[in-house]
Amino acid sequence: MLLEINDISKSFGGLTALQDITFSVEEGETLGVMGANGAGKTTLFSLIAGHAKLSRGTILLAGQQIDGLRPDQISALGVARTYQIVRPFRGLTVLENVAAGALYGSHQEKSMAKANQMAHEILTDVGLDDRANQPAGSLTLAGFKRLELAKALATGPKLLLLDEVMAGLTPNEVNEAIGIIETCKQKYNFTVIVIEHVMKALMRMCERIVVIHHGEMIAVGPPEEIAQDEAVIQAYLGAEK
Amino acid sequence: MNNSSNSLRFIGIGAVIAIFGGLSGFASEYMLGIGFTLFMYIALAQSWVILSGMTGYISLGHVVFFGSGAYVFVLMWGLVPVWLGVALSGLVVGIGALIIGYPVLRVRGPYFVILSFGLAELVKNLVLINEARMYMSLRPVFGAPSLAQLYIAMLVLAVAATGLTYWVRRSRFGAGLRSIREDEWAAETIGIPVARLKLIAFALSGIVPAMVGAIFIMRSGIFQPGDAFNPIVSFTIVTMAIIGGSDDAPGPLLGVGFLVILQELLWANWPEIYMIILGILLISFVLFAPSGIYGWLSANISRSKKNAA
Amino acid sequence: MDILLSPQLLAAALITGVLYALISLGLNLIYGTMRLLNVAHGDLVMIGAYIAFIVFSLFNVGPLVSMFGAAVICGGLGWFAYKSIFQNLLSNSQILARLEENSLLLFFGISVVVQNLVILFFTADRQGYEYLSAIVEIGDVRLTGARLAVLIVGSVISIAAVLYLRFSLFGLAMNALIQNRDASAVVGINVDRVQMFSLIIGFGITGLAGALISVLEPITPVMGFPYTMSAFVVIILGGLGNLWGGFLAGLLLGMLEIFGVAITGPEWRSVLVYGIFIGILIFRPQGLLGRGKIAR
Amino acid sequence: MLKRLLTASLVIVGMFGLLGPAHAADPVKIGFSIPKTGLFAPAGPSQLNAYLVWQKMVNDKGGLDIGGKGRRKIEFVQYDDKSDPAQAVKIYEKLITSDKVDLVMAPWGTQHHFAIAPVVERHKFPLIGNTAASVALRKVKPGYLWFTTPMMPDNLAKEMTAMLKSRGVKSVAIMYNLLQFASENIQFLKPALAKAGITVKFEAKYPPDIKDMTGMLTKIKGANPDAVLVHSYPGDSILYMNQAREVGINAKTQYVMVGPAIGFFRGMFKSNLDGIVTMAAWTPGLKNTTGSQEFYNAYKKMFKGHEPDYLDSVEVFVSAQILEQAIAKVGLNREKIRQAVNTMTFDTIYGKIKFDGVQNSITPAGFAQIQKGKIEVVWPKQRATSAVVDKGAWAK
Repeated sequence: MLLEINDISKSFGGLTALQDITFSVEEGETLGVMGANGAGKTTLFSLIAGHAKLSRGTILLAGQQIDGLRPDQISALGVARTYQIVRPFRGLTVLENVAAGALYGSHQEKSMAKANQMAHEILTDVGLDDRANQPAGSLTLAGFKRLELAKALATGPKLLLLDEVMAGLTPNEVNEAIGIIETCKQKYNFTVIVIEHVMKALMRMCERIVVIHHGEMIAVGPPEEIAQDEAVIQAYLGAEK
Repeated sequence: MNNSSNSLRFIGIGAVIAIFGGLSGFASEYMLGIGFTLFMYIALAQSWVILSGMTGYISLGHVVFFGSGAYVFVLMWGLVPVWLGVALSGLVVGIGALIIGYPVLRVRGPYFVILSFGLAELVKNLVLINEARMYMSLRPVFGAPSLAQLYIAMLVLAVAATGLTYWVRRSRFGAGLRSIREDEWAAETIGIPVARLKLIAFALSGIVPAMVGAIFIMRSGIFQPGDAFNPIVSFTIVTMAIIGGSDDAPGPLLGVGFLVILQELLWANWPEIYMIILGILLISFVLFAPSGIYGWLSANISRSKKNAA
Repeated sequence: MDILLSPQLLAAALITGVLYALISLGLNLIYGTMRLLNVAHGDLVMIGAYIAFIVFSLFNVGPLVSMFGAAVICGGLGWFAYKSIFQNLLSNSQILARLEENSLLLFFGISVVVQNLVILFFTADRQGYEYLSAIVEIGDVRLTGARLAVLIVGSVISIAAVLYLRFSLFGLAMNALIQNRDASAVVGINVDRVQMFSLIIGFGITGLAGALISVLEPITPVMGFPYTMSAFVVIILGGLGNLWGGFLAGLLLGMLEIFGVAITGPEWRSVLVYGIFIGILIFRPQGLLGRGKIAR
Repeated sequence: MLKRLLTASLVIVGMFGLLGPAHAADPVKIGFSIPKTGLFAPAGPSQLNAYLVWQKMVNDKGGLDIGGKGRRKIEFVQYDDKSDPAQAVKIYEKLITSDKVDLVMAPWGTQHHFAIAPVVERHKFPLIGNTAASVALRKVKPGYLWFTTPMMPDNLAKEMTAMLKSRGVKSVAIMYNLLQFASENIQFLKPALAKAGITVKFEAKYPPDIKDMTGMLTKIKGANPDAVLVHSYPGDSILYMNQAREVGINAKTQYVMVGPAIGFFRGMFKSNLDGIVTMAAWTPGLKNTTGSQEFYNAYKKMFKGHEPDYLDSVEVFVSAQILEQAIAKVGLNREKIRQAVNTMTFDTIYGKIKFDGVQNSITPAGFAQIQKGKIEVVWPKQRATSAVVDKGAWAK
């Protein structure tokens, strides 16, 4: 078991954002997380990545408890995360952005030359290498999304948390993005948890899906099952459509 | 960049340093004085860049290191050999920075800017109280080394600080710092230990200014808290670094070189209005070269390269 | 420690606090709406003081009248500064990218020019004049007329300004700008106009404060800098862009300073002021009354 | 005002070369630094103005008497030291090595004197100091520097104690600024008071950026001492003057160290200053002095009716008189000037002055009191132009 989420809860002030969530992720699996806006998906990622403190429960990565660690420590253990609202280092070049991931993260690469080499390779994987020396701030939205992915990949993750990397992309770009993620997954051998609003993508990519509604987990299972699940249809699809 | 041009560059830099060093033998006192000021501000601005240029934590209180170094040094004056005293003042202040750095660096943006200023004022007032208790509000420093020696010492610090900035800018450490500047949260996400890196940068950025402060009071011949912790020094450092532009070693060199030489020309020739001219220049800089001299130069060079191609 | 209960001390604390509040108000407006680090802020205090001094020397008219003139002139300087520099500046993306650094440098340059122009025309010699020096007794409290005037005028102006900016339409627009620059343009606020008026009002109030201060200390070209820094301390404590918070922080700082000094001893005055300032920031990095995160 | 504007405009125009400075035939070039900007800028004019008055007075006589062999006019070479001692060092190096001035005069303030001491010594330029006072100055190697000030903290303490004793003062309250000169005074004052059996009922020190003294003054009022001794600088002196009246400090002896001797200060407080004792040892009518009334008149004429600073301007003029008399005796040879300053007795507006080592060995430290709007020297008695009187109730 790569990741075990044991009965975690999170509240901000008096508001409960997540309650009694329990699930686990197998090594090599691609797990989807779905739920309406404000359901608590991003909070879940923040808890795993260490940006927010748990109110209750534990999180284990490969058997090691990681809740309570700092984000950089969790990253060093092999958890990488992308942001729904991209956070590139705008003042650095595209290459520097990605190399920073390789220098820290779980690689902790000490040599600048090797880090740059790794960064070039990953940029080639995501199709951004021709822009390596441009300032990151000059990219398009699709470019930012790819950069976000490249930065996360460069840290050498065992577990990659993808937060709506496809939101705002055209259908063509979505297809490309799925292709890139799948190729990289093969090549670098990591596990994925993906939050996505683009339903089709989720269905295509994931082996299992977790559904969160108002901070509670209401279903977990393969995509086909989830699509048939009464509670999900009622709570989620029903609410949205 | 191939190897031969690299070694050529090193020979060039070595030659420039050697020429500046050699000047101490025969340049006039006045010229050495200008050189001393030039090196002093190069060392200070380079150190400022390590913290503020790299991490974006703009320090408006860098005089705190300068003044503390001077104070530590003057306390040891006559008790330890001069140059050991200079080194020790750097060490003591560096350790002090490590201690206060952690809480201070939790504060960001404009809050940090004013916090850093307040920190310098706080330390100044503590020193002031301490000195007044001992009735030592003014300590003369008699028997300092000659100007030529101080000039060389300052040259060494300027070279060291420039080298440090150059190295940091190209190191893994620097990559971490610059990521922090761009987005501290995202930097932490990719595994950069932000608190630790900021702390190291803070301490590194304080050591050279402390030693500069120690050497400075041998030049001014006197230690007084009000002079040693003068906020104008902080403002001057920031001004020079920003005018230079960039988070790399050439920026401060350009900014300091330009401003120090300009000031010398101005005050000697137009003593009545040189400050006004200087102020107008600062304003014009923001309006016409907002990325600093280095940024302006690189933009123009790349443009002319494009035109040539 | 019955001295702590003395109404005289309370009055002194209020005067100090009101001065802090009044002087920081303009800076807060300018920082809040435009994110400009105005390190020339104190020089407007200085200009206001010189205006009051000149008017008194030439026409024998006191600062309670000339302060309005100082407000108009300094407001005019604000207008001029906006039209000549900031209007273009705030639409230049290259400058906006490094706005904090660039505005610091810019205002530092302005400060140098202004101070040295004043030195050139008036020399750096200290100036001063006698005005409302008689003691006024109110109950157990005895104040010079001038200090009483500072207390009254200062409170009225700063409270009025805070209320106006809280409830008027213009104030709402300004508040929106302070909260979120991009969004306020989208909802149809004339950002350009609001910025211009912020600068005019901010400069004007500060000039007025300078006229009031002219009877309390030597008037010199370099008198402004300490005010710049204490104004920054106040608005940081109150939370940048939070006018009400700034007002309270000014009063609070005045109280802490006067009563703190009465308890610990005057030598600790500055250690206390900066120590408390740093302490609060370390525990509340967004200021005492600051809201969550700083919008940029 | 208009004249000042005009001068300023002329300066600007002159800068651009439309108006060159007039060159007199072969003048004596004398250089110095002045804090025109920075922290001490407000103190600069007291010094610069006295230099300018001296220059005008001498040049109006046809110039400096050069050892009895004719007269040469004075030309000043002056630079702004930005209130920075290191800049002052650079300026004196430039004056001596690059501007090739004939002589140098003093910069402003104690720390600048310390700073430039090695420069003048290295280049063997004699320099008569002024506006510098600290017992530490006596540690400066004798040779090329002399200090004219009578206001050395230990002497002040002695005279202060004597004055208080003569007035039957049994108890005092002391307040002082943390800066050098003020706190150094206390270092010597406290033992002197103890020796004289005067009790210190209250003591407080405060930082230079103090904003309010109400707390201290309330405590002093409660202690009800015979005398209040405030060792302050102009800014904090104003705080005292305002708030002591508010709180109602009514001691018969109130000493405010720096401020009351400066013109602007008297303009701010007028009749409320009556009875305040301050640090000054000169007044135009001082007996057994040389040139006092002439200096006073020339100053007022040159600066539109403004009075000189009775402390700094006077001391500066004294240093200029000493230099002038030494040159009149031996000419411009700097080594001879040095010997002359070491051995001669000078006639100044302070009276006779002779140096013992680096310090003025004749003029005693003294105090003045504002009496009916005029500054009268009241201590020591043998120099007094008037007797010390009790400070009455505050005027308003």
